[in-house]
Amino acid sequence: AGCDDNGGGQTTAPTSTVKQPLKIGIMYPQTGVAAAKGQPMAAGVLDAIKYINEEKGGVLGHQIEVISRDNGYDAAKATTIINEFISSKALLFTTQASAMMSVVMGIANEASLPGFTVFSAPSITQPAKHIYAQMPDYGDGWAIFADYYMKNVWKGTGKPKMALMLLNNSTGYGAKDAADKLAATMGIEIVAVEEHTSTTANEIEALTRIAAKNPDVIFISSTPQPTSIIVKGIRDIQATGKFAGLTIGCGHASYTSQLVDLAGAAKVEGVYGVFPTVSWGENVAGMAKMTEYVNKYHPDFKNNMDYITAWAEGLLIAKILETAIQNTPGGAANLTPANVEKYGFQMLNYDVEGLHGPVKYTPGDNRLSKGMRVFQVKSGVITAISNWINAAYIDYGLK
Amino acid sequence: MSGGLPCGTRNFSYAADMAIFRTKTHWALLIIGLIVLFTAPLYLSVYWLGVVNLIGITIIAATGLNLLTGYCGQLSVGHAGFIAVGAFTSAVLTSRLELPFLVALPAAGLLAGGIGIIFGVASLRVKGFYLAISTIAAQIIIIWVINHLSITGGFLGMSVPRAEIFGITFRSPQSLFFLIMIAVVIVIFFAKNLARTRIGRAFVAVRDNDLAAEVMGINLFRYKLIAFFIGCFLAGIAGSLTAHWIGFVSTEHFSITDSILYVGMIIIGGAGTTLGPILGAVAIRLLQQGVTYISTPLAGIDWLPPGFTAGLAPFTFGLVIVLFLVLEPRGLAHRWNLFKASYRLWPFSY
Amino acid sequence: MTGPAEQTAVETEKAIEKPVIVSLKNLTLSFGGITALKDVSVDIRANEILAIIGPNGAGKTCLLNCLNGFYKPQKGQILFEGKNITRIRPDRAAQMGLARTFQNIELFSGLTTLENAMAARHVFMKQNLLTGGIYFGPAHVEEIRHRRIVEDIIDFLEIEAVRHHVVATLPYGMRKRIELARALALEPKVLLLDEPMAGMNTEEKEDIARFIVDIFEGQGETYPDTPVLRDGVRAIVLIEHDMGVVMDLADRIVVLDFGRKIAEGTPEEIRNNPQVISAYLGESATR
Amino acid sequence: MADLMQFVLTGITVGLVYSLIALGFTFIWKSSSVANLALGQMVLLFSWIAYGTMEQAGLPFWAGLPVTIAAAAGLGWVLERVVLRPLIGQPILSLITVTLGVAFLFEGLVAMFWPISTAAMPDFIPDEPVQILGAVVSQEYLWAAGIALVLFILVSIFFRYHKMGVAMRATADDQMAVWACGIPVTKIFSVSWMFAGALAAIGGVLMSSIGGITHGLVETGLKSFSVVILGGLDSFLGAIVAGPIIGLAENLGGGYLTELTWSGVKDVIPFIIIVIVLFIKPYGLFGQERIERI
Amino acid sequence: MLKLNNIEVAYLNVIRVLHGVSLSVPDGQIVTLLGANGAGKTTTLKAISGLLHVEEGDVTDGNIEWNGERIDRKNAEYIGRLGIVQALEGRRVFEHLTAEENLLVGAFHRKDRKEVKNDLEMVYNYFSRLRNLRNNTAGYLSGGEQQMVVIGRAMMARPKLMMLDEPSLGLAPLMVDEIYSIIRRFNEEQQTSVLLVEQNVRIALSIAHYGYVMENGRVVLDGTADFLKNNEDVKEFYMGLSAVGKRKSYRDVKHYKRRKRWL
Ligand SMILES: Nc1ncnc2c1ncn2[C@@H]1O[C@H](COP(=O)(O)OP(=O)(O)OP(=O)(O)O)[C@@H](O)[C@H]1O
Ligand SMILES: Nc1ncnc2c1ncn2[C@@H]1O[C@H](COP(=O)(O)OP(=O)(O)OP(=O)(O)O)[C@@H](O)[C@H]1O
Ligand SMILES: [Mg+2]
Ligand SMILES: [Mg+2]
Repeated sequence: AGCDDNGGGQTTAPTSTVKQPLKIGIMYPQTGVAAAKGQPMAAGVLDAIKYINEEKGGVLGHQIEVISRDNGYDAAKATTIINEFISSKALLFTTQASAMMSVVMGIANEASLPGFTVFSAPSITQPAKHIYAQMPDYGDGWAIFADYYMKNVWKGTGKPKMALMLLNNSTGYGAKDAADKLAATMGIEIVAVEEHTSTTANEIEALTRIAAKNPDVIFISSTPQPTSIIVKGIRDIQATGKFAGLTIGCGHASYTSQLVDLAGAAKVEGVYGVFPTVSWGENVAGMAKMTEYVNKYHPDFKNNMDYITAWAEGLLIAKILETAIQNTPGGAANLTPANVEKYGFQMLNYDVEGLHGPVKYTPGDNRLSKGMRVFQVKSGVITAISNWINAAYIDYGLK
Repeated sequence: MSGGLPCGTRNFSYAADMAIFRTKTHWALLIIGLIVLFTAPLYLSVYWLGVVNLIGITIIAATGLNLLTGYCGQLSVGHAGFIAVGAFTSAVLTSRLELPFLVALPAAGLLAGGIGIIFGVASLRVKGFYLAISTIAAQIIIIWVINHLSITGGFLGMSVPRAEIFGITFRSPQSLFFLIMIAVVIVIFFAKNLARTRIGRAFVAVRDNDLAAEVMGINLFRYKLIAFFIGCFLAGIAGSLTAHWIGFVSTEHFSITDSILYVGMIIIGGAGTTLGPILGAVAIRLLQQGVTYISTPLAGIDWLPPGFTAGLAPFTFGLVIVLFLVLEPRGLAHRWNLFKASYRLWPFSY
Repeated sequence: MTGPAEQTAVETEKAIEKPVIVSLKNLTLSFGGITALKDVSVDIRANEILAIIGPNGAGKTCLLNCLNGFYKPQKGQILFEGKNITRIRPDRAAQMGLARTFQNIELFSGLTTLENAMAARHVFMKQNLLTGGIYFGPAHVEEIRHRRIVEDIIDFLEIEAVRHHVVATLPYGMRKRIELARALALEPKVLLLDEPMAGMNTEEKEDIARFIVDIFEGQGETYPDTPVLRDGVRAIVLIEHDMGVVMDLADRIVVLDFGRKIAEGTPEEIRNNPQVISAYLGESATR
Repeated sequence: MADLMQFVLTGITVGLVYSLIALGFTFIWKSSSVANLALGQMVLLFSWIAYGTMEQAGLPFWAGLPVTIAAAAGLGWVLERVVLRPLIGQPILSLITVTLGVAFLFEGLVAMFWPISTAAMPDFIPDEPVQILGAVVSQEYLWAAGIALVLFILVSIFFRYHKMGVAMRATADDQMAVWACGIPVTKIFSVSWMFAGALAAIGGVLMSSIGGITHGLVETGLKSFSVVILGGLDSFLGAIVAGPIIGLAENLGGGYLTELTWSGVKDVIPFIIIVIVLFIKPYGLFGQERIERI
Repeated sequence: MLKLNNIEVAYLNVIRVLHGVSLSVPDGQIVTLLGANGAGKTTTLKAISGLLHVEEGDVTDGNIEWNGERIDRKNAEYIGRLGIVQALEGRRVFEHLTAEENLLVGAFHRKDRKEVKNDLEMVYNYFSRLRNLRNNTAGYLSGGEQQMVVIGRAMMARPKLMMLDEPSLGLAPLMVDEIYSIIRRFNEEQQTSVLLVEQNVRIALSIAHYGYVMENGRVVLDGTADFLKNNEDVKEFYMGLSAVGKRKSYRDVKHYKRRKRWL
């Protein structure tokens, strides 16, 4: 006989409401290699749920009961955690990134437990099963940038030549998959594909080879640190007269204020990038509450972009549960994972208080929000230069 | 390898002198131990069962590394790479070629062992820390190759079907528990016997004094390769079990840190003893659990710096390893033997 | 191993001329600039204890190292029972019947006395990964059979008391004996001893001397199941700096100096050879 | 041709940065035969300490650097005192593993005190790249390479001629015999860890002025292991020569082989080279061979 | 003047090795310590030099005095600076250093650079063979040459008391003579006291002024060298001489032993 509180996590204590609590599972890498991302995210989502439970009285009067576990970015741990979610009858679960979701989604799909991951790769939502993506993936990021570039930046004649600088994991290669699929039809010629590690210290060599191909645009799908190295490298080479008139675009994994810090404002000036959430301080409906909470509970994460995504995730969870209760025949009493998916996820229609692209389910497409905006660094500040652009569904033919 | 005999026990034949379990108490303890182990699903929660499964797989891999590093003295810091070979072999065979698990499991071991032999060839001339680095090279090269093969799913990894033997599908944590534990018992039995017979003695001879071993008729190269083969074979088996236990493989899960951790395990447990890798695997995995356990509630404490919990895991981890080694540099198994010795001599302790 | 028929053959050999078992011809060995051996020829004959003496650094150990393949001489030839073994691998040499002890103790320090000797039985065993790992069955039978022989050797060398002790912690003299046990476990045809008595007092030297003589002569039916003890070894090569031991035990002595052979002959001849006196013995030894 | 020049220049300068870190490894190895696997983490921690003194506490560079180096040396001293000294004379594997423990410990400290995980080092080297024969290299690399060479000369002289250096080499050979000469082995260990800490701090500051302070510094530590292996564990000359060789192999190999193989080949080439070189020269290019006598 | 008063030594707090050893080494004299393997000779030397602490051993009772100062609680470094050095048994050279560097390590504590140069010259004068080998890697020297390096290294410290542990081990007879004559010369010329541990009793007593015989951690016999040389027990058990003064043959030993065992 199992007992629930054995995995070493905390469960938020149910308050004195008579209505049964809604149990959900959340796993974040609060320790381990991805802790730097997992910590603000865990803070964000738990703060949002605290807000819902305490200030809004829960979801239609039901408290959300969170089983929050630290997966340490470790496959074995994630496996035990998903089994625990299933055996403790969670209604839905979420993870932070595709790596951990890939590990657990086989078991979750077998158990028909719906869930979503914040950052995702196409292999998670294609083919569509019980797993969803909160936001567009790295392929979508490329597609949105390419589309914007063709429409607004590219002024030359013929096909623009594009080079790809990819991180050697699913983040980097997500962009390549989309480019493989769409570049030809969009009228872009991919002239070079280069791979780097997350810890690279120098990419002059790859850039030198790219320079020989005279690209018009370079797309970097990576994280801030390598991206800063690459951008600095590009600037160095430009000093020799190569790379004249080059446009630089970045995927959303790297396009944060950290990039500006690391590379130096002068070097990233003019660099384009895409991003799926709003920034701190933007005038949207949800900003005030979120700012209040972050100041109160996690002032260190003020200005952290991952906190925003995760706060939005908390709102989204509440909305899914609310939608499910409203639409399930028999209401809350009949909530099962299957019903949450059928009546919660698939009937969802929500603007996430403006914090990121609006969410609406389209049959066969398990991405919840599909939009990103394009930004550019102007006088050292990352500035939005477009509205939400929705990425079309790209069929990668995965089975 | 003289086992622990209570005071006053004597052996009257070589066969009896060589047995592992020599007294009725030994046998009783063994049987009780096995019963406690195999009824674990009855009293352990799903979560802890998962932890036990993980410990089981870790023991298999650590036992392999112990044969290679602990017994034969060939320091390998690329063990996770060989585990990856096993995991991906099994994944590819069962999911792409749809071969049965019972074919994929040994095949995973054999391929990992085979690749182990290739890198083991380096050990012909290279020793000690030099060898350690060339095994790191092995890991890096292996992972790079797997990442760029299309059959393995590249950077995305691939999902793995459930293990199936004679129509039984191992899906639930409970059924996987039995699969893994049976493998663990077989592997420990095998390793113990290997260690106390011809090949094990040759391993230790190579470790303790390779020059003398060679002059005493032991073919160094052959035995180093055997050690690489068997060490990596067990890594492959552990990899295959991991793949079918998790249901998904990705190169991200086989990092240098893991390789390093395996070395840490056998040292903390006690290299060159059968018990060492078992104690080491249990200690390290439980420590990981413990750290997770305390860090989650600590994350709720607002006045701690936000990085506190993230740092706590590696910090505690490092601290424990350092303390272990400073206090017991020869490993837990050594401490256990001292304990046994005092029990054996009891009540005459001198 | 050796049947009764062969045993009588050994006996008759003793009676008549002593045939050559190992013959080293014109060996030259150098390391970079240092020439350790220069054109050295030595014959090792059946039924003799051959002593090799010479100043430090004369190349005595190098000679043994060449003999069992640890060093590869640049020039020259080594014949063992007629076969050319000049650049043989050390482990092959051991399998052919050349076992030795070492100048500085070279035991397998993590193994017990028993296991050290059993490790040397390795060459006679047939277990593989599978049978060894399964143990019950052929491996078990084999282990017991070899254990008997090793126990005989342990009994003979009077080291029963430390049978199960890990050798690293044992006293010096004891470890020297265990080295001897390990060499015997290889059932050598020719036993090579490199300074077996260095660092011992007279009493301990006497013990070792007794073992050497007993090994050489064979113990007959005291150890019927252990051929190497029953029949003895065919020849012993002894490197030693204690002239008392050398003069008493050796049948023949070869003297090396600066990598060259400077003399060869019976103890009596060597004792009075002026070249040997000036290069090696010094005045005090002749007193 | 211009490309070749670029690959060569980048290879050599980047390689010298690896050498810089590798010197710290060799220092410890030569004085105590301890393989310091915590090297990368030391570099990381000391970089953060530099960040703490210069960016967070606001010290100017000329004051911040000495403070950092002093702190690093102090930490090296503590490390030797608390962790390594109790293990003198224990099996070598235990010594290696304890440095692994230290590695985890340092990573934990970094995560606790600097949870931001990446940061930029304050600028103290001019930004403009330098052009040499049509190839371009940023000044940060030139500085790092130059300092690596200077440090190399200093430590080589120290070990060859200074009596402390000679005693350190003796200690690596036989601690017991050094004790018997009445030489304080413990002091030798303390001093060498303090030096190693200082070297790691200098390396860290230079490295992170190039690519920011990130976990990547740990990986560079890993790469410097391949440098010391290639050069020979106990040879400073080896470290200083092997670094550029690895750098060149990466850049030339990446430059001309990527088209023929898979991308990312640049990152495995050093390791392929190591395996091959070790096969031909098991003790690296300049390493001392083990004295094998029986 | 070194004095050991009734010292007891235990390793790891449990293994008692010395049970009350007393001896003294007067200034400028050569004193030899004889005894079977495992008698505790090396342990006695380590107790004096402070190396015992490194091996988890301790002087549990009694005391050691050097010119009236108690040194049994002091560490090896301090004792080394007092001028007491020990040459370990088994030719422990620093293998990867050259012969000359080995010698210089011996002079680590000395500040007088000029004098060190002179002493180097002195050592090369004693061991003329080393002069040519000064730049050779010590690990490749022959056994005798390594022994010279070890003794030379001890001399380089300009010790007041030099403790030598089995300097004749594994040396050729001629070399033994040579090294011993050098030890005697050094003792006479530099007035350095020498504490000498030996298995080769004949040669040790030939240069020593005084000797102690140890057995199982106790001193069982002591006296002047001449006294010991003529002692019947010493002759019989340590020099292998029979009552008549002639050496028994090692071949005969066998039968003698056998008989002894059956009786
Ligand atoms: N591996 C080696 N590399 C270089 N030189 C060596 C090597 N082995 C031996 N030598 C040299 O060869 C010579 C002969 O050495 P060897 O060990 O045979 O002497 P030995 O006669 O056994 O002397 P001892 O009585 O001192 O043992 C010595 O000068 C020694 O330095
Ligand atoms: N570090 C140690 N730990 C435990 N026991 C030890 C240690 N060192 C020596 N002994 C034991 O102390 C006893 C005396 O050893 P010691 O080395 O002093 O003898 P010795 O007279 O020098 O002998 P030898 O002639 O063999 O050198 C031996 O029984 C030995 O086993
Ligand atoms: Mg020799
Ligand atoms: Mg001694």
